[in-house]
Amino acid sequence: MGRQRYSIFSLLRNAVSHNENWQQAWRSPVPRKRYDVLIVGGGGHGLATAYYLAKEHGITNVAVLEKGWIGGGNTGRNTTIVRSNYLWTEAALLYEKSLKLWEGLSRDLNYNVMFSQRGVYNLGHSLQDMRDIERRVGANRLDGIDAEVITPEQIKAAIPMINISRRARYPILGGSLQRRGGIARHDAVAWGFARAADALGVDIIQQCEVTGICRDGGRVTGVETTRGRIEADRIGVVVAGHASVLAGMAGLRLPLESHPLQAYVSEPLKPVLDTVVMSNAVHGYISQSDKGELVVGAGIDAYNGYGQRGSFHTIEHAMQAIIELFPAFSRVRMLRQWGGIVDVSPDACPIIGRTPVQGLYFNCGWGTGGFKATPGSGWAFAHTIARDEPHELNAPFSLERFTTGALIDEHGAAAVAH
Amino acid sequence: MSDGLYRRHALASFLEGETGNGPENTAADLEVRPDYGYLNLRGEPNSERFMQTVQKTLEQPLPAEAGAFTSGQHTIYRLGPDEWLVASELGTENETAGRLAENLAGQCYSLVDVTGGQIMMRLRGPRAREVLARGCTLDLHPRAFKAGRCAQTTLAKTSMLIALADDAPTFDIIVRRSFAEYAARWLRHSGASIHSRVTPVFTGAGGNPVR
Amino acid sequence: MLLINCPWCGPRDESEFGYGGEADITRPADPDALTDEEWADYLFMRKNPRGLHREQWVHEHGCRRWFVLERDTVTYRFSDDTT
Amino acid sequence: MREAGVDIFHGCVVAGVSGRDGVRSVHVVSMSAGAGAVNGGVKTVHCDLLVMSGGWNPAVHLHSQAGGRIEWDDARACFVPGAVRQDHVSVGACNGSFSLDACLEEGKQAGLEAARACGFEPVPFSTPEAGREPPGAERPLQPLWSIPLPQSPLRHPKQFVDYQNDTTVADVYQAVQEGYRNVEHVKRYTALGFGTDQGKMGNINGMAVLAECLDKPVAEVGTTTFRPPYTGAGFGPCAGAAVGELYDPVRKTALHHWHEAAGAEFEVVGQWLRPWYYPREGEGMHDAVARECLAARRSLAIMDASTLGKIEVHGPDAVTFLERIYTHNVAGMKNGRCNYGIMLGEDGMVMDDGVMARLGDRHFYLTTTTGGAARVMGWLEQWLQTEWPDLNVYLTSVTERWSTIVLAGPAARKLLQGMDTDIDFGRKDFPFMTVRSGSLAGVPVRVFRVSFSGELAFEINVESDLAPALWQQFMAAGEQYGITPYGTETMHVLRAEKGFVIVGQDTDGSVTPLDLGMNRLLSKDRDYLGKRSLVRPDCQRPDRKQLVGLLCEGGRESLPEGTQLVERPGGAPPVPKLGHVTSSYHSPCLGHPIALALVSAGRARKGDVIHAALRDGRHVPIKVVSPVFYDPKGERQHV
Repeated sequence: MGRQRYSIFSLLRNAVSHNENWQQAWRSPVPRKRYDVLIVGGGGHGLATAYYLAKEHGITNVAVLEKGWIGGGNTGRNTTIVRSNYLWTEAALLYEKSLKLWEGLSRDLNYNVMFSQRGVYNLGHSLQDMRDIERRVGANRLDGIDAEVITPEQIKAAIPMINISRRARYPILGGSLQRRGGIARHDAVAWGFARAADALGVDIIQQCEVTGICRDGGRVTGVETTRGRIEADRIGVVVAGHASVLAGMAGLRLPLESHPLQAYVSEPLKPVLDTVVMSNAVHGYISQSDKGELVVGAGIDAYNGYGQRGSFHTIEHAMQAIIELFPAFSRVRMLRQWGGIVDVSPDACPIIGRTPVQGLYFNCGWGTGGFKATPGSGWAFAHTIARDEPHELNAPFSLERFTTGALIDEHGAAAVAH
Repeated sequence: MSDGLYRRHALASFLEGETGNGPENTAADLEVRPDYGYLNLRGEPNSERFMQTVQKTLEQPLPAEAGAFTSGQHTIYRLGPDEWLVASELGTENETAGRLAENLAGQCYSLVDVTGGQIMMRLRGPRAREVLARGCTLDLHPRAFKAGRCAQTTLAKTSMLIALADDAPTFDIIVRRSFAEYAARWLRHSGASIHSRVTPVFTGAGGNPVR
Repeated sequence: MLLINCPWCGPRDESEFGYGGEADITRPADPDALTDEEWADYLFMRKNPRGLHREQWVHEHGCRRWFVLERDTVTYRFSDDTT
Repeated sequence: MREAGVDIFHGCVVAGVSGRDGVRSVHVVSMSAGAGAVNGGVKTVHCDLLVMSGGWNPAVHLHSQAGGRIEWDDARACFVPGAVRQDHVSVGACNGSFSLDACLEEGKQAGLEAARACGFEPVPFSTPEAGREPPGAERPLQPLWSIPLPQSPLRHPKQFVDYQNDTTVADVYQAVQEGYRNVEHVKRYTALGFGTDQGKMGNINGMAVLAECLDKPVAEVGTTTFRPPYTGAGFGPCAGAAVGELYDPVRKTALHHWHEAAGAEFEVVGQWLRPWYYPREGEGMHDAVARECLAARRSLAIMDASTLGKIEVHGPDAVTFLERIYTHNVAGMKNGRCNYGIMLGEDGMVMDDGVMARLGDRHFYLTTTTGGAARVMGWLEQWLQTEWPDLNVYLTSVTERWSTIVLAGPAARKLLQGMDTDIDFGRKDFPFMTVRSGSLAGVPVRVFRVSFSGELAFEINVESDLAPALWQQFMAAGEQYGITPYGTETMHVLRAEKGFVIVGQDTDGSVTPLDLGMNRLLSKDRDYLGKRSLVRPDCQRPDRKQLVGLLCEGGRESLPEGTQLVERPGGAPPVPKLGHVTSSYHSPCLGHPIALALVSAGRARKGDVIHAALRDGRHVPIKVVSPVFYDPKGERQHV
């Protein structure tokens, strides 16, 4: 049966037939005994990896194993911000690859991921913030990434509700703007990749938890799951917060700590904020979803945690920060609040590459910034698995960097003594 | 001190902005206390020699338990297992420190004069607990925090040493000097939010923080 | 919100504490004798378990003492008998 | 009601509504008791309002958010609390107990248990008489998730499930048909339960409809997550008082009122407000800073440096301890000696810097950066307590106890010698990089002869309450030398002229002491924190970014701080970057702009011309030079 394409015509056709003829977006197959490649983790990154394995490398005998339902981890729990304005060239090029993929993603997948390039503002509140912004914007432009330094007045003109008073506790001294940045619909990203991968022959297997990684000598041979043993010579693990747990199954330790990261949304409002605003100094991120909800990202809780919840004072701080930036939002009500688990590496950059176990690949450590990287991460990870060597885009993100000291320190560059 | 030299309280500017001597019938009064001399003392609590020497020199027992203080010529707060804060009348701390140093010679200890590094406020009145509880993470219930107890804890976004002097209740609050204005402002705000005017009043010599 | 039992001050609100990560990581006695891999292991590699975790806390806004507690990283419950 | 003229249709349901702009009529059909199918018999009732009433559902939200399990109860046709994870109990309606006497009894028992758990012995009491209902008085609800019409659900007239997001029974069926079968997928695909009621009206119905569609028991379909809060919570109340001036403490020095009165502009540095510069009538920042700089270089200037972190270290093992933290030779320091010190993270990167003074055999005094004060104190305590508890050392923060007044300029010594003091400020008795204690203008002080400006300078520590008085004495006594207060901007210019770094501005957490050219500060014959990391391959690369000075070729252009540096103009992106400008100022005393930068293999490039890539697309040629622009031999600070 040919794959149904989504279009205005299919919408009309199906409307006439009472929507009774829509096909499943993806199948729910029984897992086979053996695959060429197993992807552990059915989030955006895992599904994207499977899709690009099939599309770019012709490897279609692939299964994605998801312990719950696809997109149910960090893919469905983030604040959906997409940008590529990172300081270090290594990071910037990886995220820029991702942004370029975002720009054609809905068409490529034939699935509307609602990518909206409404711009991302990063605010500066101190002279050092402004030096850092100048440095980052300059680097971005040399890397071929759109970036601008803007004044408080320009910020006010673009975002009328923001408070640029010089008398604020941490007044806004300026900012950077990446116009190509924006937001996307997180669930649709998982579903779109799932549907497109499925169409290319990938098996998406939900409710299938990996409980062990089988090895023979220094090689992987398969996994044990709640649905039985599945064999493969190549296994890509991309399980966001749980990377250390999976690594433990293969006898490895990773330079990661898993922490709760929280977010919340308000009740839906009329359109008041048509861009994304981020502030590191007062620590809050905010945008308005297409449903009208204000989507707010809070800080990371300090302690290790797998509980998908954090402490309320973290939410309080984010509320305070948002009210500092947007006093009018003081009267808005929070409707839902949740937490995800992020695995944070020492340099706040991901780890994408081989491991000491042959045929076992890890893609993890995205910390708080994984969503924006979804297509690029999958693209690079697929390359790494298909060729058994990293693409030049993700070569700097190997595990070896922690031994040589060649960290890509987005952390260090952002917060140090003054 | 030569002519023209004066002390200036950390809250002097803040108090200049305050009017009057405070309202009547308040549910909680806030007094800005005059400065004390403060000594930070560290030493081995299991050393009887150390404990004896200090108590003899100060002519006062050191608080034996965690979170306690003793009153006398000095007020001695126990800050941690091996740390005490000794508050004395301003101007006497030098002499006290000198005596301690002399008597403790040869022992392992640390004595640091931290006068000027913090200020004391006194919050007193039937609703004082409420005023504090809005920003203090400590359990202030009378069952959990009794007269004679002290604790290092937080007040909104700053730290404080809080001591409950009596059941009025009277809370003595010691905050670092650069956070004093924030703390006083916060207490005033907290008082207002329970319809109580918490107006900082200076009770030092002549009601004047600038001497 | 965690209620953390400071061995000196007693149970206090989480916001009074600082978190120090995995406990029992001993600094190598002779770092110069280590290979780069061994040094990286000490510097960066962590157990990060899903379950019981021995971890360091400091009562930052209290007595400033460091101590070790065991906590379940899923339920966030502290084991009772750790010090 | 019948007598009042109200029609009652037993065993009937509404199967449809007609009307264009509003309700005009409803279609009533009869249904058998099992609710399996409608029996037909349509009756049309004309009306303009349709009101619905559903059953009660236990509010299991809090139970669920506390980690408790939720179980489906077939008899009551609702989800009820199951096993708990934390110490909580559900009673009354939220436990699925809808009768008054059950509510009272459960409440009483739970209250008694809670009291006992808190250490109280409750006094016996009786609950009010609820008037026991006869058994079976309230029959369980007969659930009706959707009207079982004969045609396929996708062809039904609209049956709304979520009344806020207009999700219908057909939407749920269509979601399943398209493969969105998990309850969370259905929720997210149809927007079921995303309204402001948080699904309180429609979620259970929606899940039951999904169960019907999947032909599974409701229990197996399960619920979506109950996300807090139970009902909308205002941002404002959550933020509390911490907005505006109470958002974050504003820390002010003991001299703040003086700076304000002097018309200073302030810079936000962490929580602190520091004087940035002191404009006089008609002066802009540039003019004010030029005037302040020249005063320090030519005569006398005064600055409030009280925000520096200050730590006292006491104990017999102080030297051992500090040698493990700092990189320089601590043991070799004589009493009364000061040293510039840096500390590294275990990753070898520069973490903080400051002055270390030895006040006695077992007694040291440290300063930290303004922003690093708390972090450094915490860092020292952590190592002391967790790794080296055997060391006998005590640390005490004295940041707030001491205010620090800097007197800088050729006239500094003359000023101090002219005041009432027992300290010998003479060149011989009080050499550079030493400390003296004594009395000055009648108050006890500690004076450090260190210099962050490159001039003859004294840093006077005085008890904070006395700082305003001493400052005013200096101002009065310094009038004859044209004493000039200066702020952080001038401090930055003066130190940049000397090539002194600011940790956090000229470093960013990825810079080693080798990168800064501080090799001479690194002890070779002992270990210290971070030392091992410095010999990792990446830290030994010859092309690492190193601290250098930059001069604009012939131009008078001041480069914006943060500007990226490249080999030559042009090239396709990504253009290789050599580094960036970390500090950039117009130097009033040299008469031209100067800059500090981190440049790849910078020390080997001295004399080379590279280019600054400005944001407007221009490339400015610049020469790589030594980072020390002024008085390279350091003669002025030694006078």
